[in-house]
Amino acid sequence: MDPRSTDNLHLHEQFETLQQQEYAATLGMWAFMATEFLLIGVLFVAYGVCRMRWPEAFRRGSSEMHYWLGFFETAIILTTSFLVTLALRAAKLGNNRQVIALFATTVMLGAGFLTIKGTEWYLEYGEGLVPGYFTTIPTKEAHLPPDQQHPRPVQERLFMLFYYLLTGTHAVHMLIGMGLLSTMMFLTARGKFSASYHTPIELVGIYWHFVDLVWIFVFSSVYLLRQ
Amino acid sequence: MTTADYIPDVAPLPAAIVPTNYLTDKESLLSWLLTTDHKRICILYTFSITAFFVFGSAMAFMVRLALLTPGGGWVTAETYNRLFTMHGVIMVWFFLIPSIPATLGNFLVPLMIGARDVAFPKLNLLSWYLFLVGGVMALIAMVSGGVDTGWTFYTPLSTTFLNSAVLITVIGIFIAGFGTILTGINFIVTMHTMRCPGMTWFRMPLFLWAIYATSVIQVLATPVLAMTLILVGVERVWHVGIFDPALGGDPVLFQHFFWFYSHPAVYIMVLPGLGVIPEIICCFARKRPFGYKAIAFASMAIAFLGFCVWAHHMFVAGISIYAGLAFSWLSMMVAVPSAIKVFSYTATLYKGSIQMTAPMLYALAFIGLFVIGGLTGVMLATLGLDVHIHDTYFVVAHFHYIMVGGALTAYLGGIHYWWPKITGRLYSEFFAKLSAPIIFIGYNLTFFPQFVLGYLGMPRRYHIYPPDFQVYNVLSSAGATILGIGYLIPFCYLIWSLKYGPRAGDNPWDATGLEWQTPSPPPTHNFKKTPIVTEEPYAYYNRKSPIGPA
Amino acid sequence: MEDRPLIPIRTYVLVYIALMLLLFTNMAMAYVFLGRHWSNAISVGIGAIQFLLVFLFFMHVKYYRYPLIRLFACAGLFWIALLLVLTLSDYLTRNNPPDASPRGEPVFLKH
Amino acid sequence: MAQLLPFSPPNASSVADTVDRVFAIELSASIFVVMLVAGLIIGFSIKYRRRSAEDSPPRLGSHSGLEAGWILATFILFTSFFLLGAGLYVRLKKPPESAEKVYVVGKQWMWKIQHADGVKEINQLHVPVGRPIELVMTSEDVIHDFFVPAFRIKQDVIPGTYTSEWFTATQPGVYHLFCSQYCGTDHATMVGQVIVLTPADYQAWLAGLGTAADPLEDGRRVFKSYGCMSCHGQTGPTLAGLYMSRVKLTDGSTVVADDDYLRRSILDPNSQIVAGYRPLMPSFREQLTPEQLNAVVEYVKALSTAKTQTTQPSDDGSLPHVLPDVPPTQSRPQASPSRIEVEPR
Repeated sequence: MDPRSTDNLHLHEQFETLQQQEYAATLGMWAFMATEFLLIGVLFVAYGVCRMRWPEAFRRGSSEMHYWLGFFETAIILTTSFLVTLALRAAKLGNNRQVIALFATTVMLGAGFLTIKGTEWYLEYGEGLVPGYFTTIPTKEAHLPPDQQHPRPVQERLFMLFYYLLTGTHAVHMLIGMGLLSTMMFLTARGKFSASYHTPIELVGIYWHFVDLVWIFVFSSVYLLRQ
Repeated sequence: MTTADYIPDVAPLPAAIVPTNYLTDKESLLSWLLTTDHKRICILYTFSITAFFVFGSAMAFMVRLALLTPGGGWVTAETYNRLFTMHGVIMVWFFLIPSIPATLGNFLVPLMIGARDVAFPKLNLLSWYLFLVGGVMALIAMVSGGVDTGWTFYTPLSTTFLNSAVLITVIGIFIAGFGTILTGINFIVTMHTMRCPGMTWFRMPLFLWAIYATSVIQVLATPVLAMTLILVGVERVWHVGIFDPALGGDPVLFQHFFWFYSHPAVYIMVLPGLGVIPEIICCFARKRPFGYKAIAFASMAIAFLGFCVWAHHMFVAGISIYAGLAFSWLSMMVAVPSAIKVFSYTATLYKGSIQMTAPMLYALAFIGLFVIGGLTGVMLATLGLDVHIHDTYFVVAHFHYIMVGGALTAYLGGIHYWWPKITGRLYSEFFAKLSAPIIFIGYNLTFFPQFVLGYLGMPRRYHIYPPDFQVYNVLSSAGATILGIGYLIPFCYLIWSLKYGPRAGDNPWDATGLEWQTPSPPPTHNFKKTPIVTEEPYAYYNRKSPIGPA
Repeated sequence: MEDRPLIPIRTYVLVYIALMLLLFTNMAMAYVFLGRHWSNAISVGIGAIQFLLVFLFFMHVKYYRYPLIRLFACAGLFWIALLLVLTLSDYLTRNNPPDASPRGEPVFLKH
Repeated sequence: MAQLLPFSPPNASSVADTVDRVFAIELSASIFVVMLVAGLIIGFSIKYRRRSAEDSPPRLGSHSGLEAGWILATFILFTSFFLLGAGLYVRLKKPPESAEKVYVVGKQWMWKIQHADGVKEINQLHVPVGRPIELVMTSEDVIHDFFVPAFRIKQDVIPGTYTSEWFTATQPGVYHLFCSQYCGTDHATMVGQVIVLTPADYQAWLAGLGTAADPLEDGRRVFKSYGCMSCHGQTGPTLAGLYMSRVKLTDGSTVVADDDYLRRSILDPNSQIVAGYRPLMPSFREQLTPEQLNAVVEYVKALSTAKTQTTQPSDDGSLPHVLPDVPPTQSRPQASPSRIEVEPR
């Protein structure tokens, strides 16, 4: 009996069995994760090399971070990672309602994370920390005549550039993650997944955990290296 | 040379009842543009990279014309810089990197492992569209002012001191990079999960080992290029300084990241070529490859060691002595697997029954030229010598020997070898055997004088040069014209064979390998019944040696 | 879904608590002055432990039945390490004169 | 024939012969391997050409002895190539102590060269035969590359940092100077000449330059215009006898006040503050061009080696014009005696 006919409609025509398709999907996702790790990894290597070249200026940059806001963000993102893991377990057991609930809270917490991130960026803009076009004069000296202002040294602007690159890339990946979670919620609500077939949920879970991993290193290497 | 007219095993079927195949299944334009059939995606890729190859070689020819005279009056400095930059960008990212993996690889990987299609067919189509969007953006950049940073985009030149269309090119290559990543992921997962029963790893053809190693490099190197080019884009737009020394950055850091991608990228270009050659040699020498396991593991060794050698591009760029010593030795070590491959291919010919068809001519030419390219690479990796010959025409000659003598010759050999399977037609052996020597002579006349130019000290990317280098430049430009004509001939008779070529049977060369067990051109689902593999690869010992279209 | 078994909730909760505790200690470290190199090492170390916890338990890399998936998972990390180590092999052993614009602390291999 | 079709640039420096020998060894080994492989291919193709359809080649697979043999052979061959090149590279990267410093500044599409004794040249470098010359190079804009094929030397010139290369010319003559790192539109016009003269011609050339311009004139002008003496004359750390002395910094470490120390204190004074002084000195990074910086460094070196009994610097912040004892071609001021007591180790 040709195995293809008995399997349900989820089996794509180029695979023999559902198990082979699921194994291929997981392998493919992890290969893609390797490229994502490398994509963000290059930023961390550049940050590490530049920090090694200018330790003093980068320390001054780190000490200007709002690390309490960072703390709340990290707490939120660790919680969302926990919730997504529970959702994956629920999907494996097949109770879709729990999956939808957990994904919904994750998306809301993610939105919370991004609002805190937005306030942080706004505060830094106010303090004149944004490199490039914007003024690099600390706010407390903004009213002084030009010759008494001394703008931030070039290396601190480089630190702020890395800060914006890392947090900006992370924010973009978080938005993509939240988009994927919402589509998964929508598809689960439509009853597309069951205990025997929920590979897309697995893959979205892997992606969200990747976003969480990136933030862990951003927080501990950019915010907390203050001494 | 009497060309025995070829008597196909089975008389050509009347056109009426020819079984439908992947070309004649659905013929609407939309069926081609939205296809998820790996064979059709191969055809799409073949047309697009041939177009880019024509673009790239036109620019190369203009560069050679400009170098005929020391005064370089034919083009101004700006045009010359834009010409060699676009020649580099187009040839590297839009011809050589996709040339064998995306065309022959796409067509043959599922066929050789007995699968119906690649693991992610939709992603396969997406990778072609990403490649196309990237290519179009590069052409837009060329039209809107061109890029004159060299294909290496060295900073701070590319970020602060040039106002050419660098940003569009950078984004174009970024997008095309993701196309390469998707192809890489596709092949890795396909080869791991979709091999037919009996097809163990050591029963796979050596072409698949090479494609697997290439895919590993594609997946693990391209993201680093993507982020590095994004950083260049960020620096151009917001004038911030990771690589700009005036703003605290370090230009050598860019070179580290760029070459971390670009050296493995040159192995993306040559490894598939190293995979095509054993297929052709074993078929036309009717023998098993000498040291199958050695060749297979050499491919993987090249893939890994290729990531540890990049700083041999930077020996004079101000890196420390210790880093220079470390990278020089590692570069020597990456040459050892290539040497193993060359000796194994040569040893395969021993006691064989060699038939000199066109693919065999290209394969043997490949071995000779690849040895010269490899050994000059070892000279460049020698620290003391590199100080003198770095960034001169010696380097230009070295990498053209590997890319044009190696990758392009293997690509032509592969196209000729699998042409009957892809199109179901036989090309004309006479013209094929006529064009191969012309290409070989024109090629050597173009690039061998450049070795001498390099040792004489003529730097790269010069539109005017001191008169005492002129003799070699004129020789090289003469060779370029012969090479240009040489490349036109296959272009003509292959297209001609599409309509007037005799019909090829399932296995015109009587070769082993699953791809020869389906009708050619194969049906859309490759195999009527999933094949079972029982014998080892290249089992030519229990087959006759047909005269075939000698 | 045989490529990894079902894991009890208890494990997940334990890992979550461990992550939060590590976060608090990381924050506390900001107030303890241990000298630059020590405090940097500790905070990045805590980050690495959190990274491993999430990577091994939440992403189930520890529980996958097929070793190939684990290999793919670690490939990306290994390659970043390769890039970092070989790039630093140049920066840490560079001893040409500090550049015109200041380079901060001298490189540790000063001749 | 050699003149009509030269195969290698003239050997004009002490390392040129070694580089050519290494190249000859590797070239001959490569020719041997290429001939071997090509010969085998052609030989096998003729000897084992297909004679009839009935040929059935033997079931040869592999021969591990042969494989191990050529793996080992290539490994040993390539490692010996590595050792050949490594010694030469280290020698190329370590300038001899007695090398005379020449400051080179690469600017988009020209070379500005300044000798230690103040002689300035554009796109030309006059050097005496037989004396080791160390080129201390930086760039004002993009990465260039100082390449003299006849001396077999090449070194990238990177903006924002100093790179150096050295040579000892052995053959008088005029040799090409190229920029071999692509640096923009007129990269090809950034060429020049290195003119190697016998010592007598070199002196004649130096004399022929008209009044030997006071080598420190630039340095003094910049020194005065920025009023360095206003601090270094009274409250700031004194400059007399500073060059090559050991200076104790606020963070307890002690550094030798060599060229790099002087350059760094001018550009980023806060990174190394002399013990017992407050960080008052502003950074001159934006104000000084590389030539001015080199000139000031030379002037401070001349200041610190002037006789200790020089009169108190005049109030306008510049030392009296009379500095007879600094002959223009003095190669390198001797290290002045250590100024502070040796620290207990």
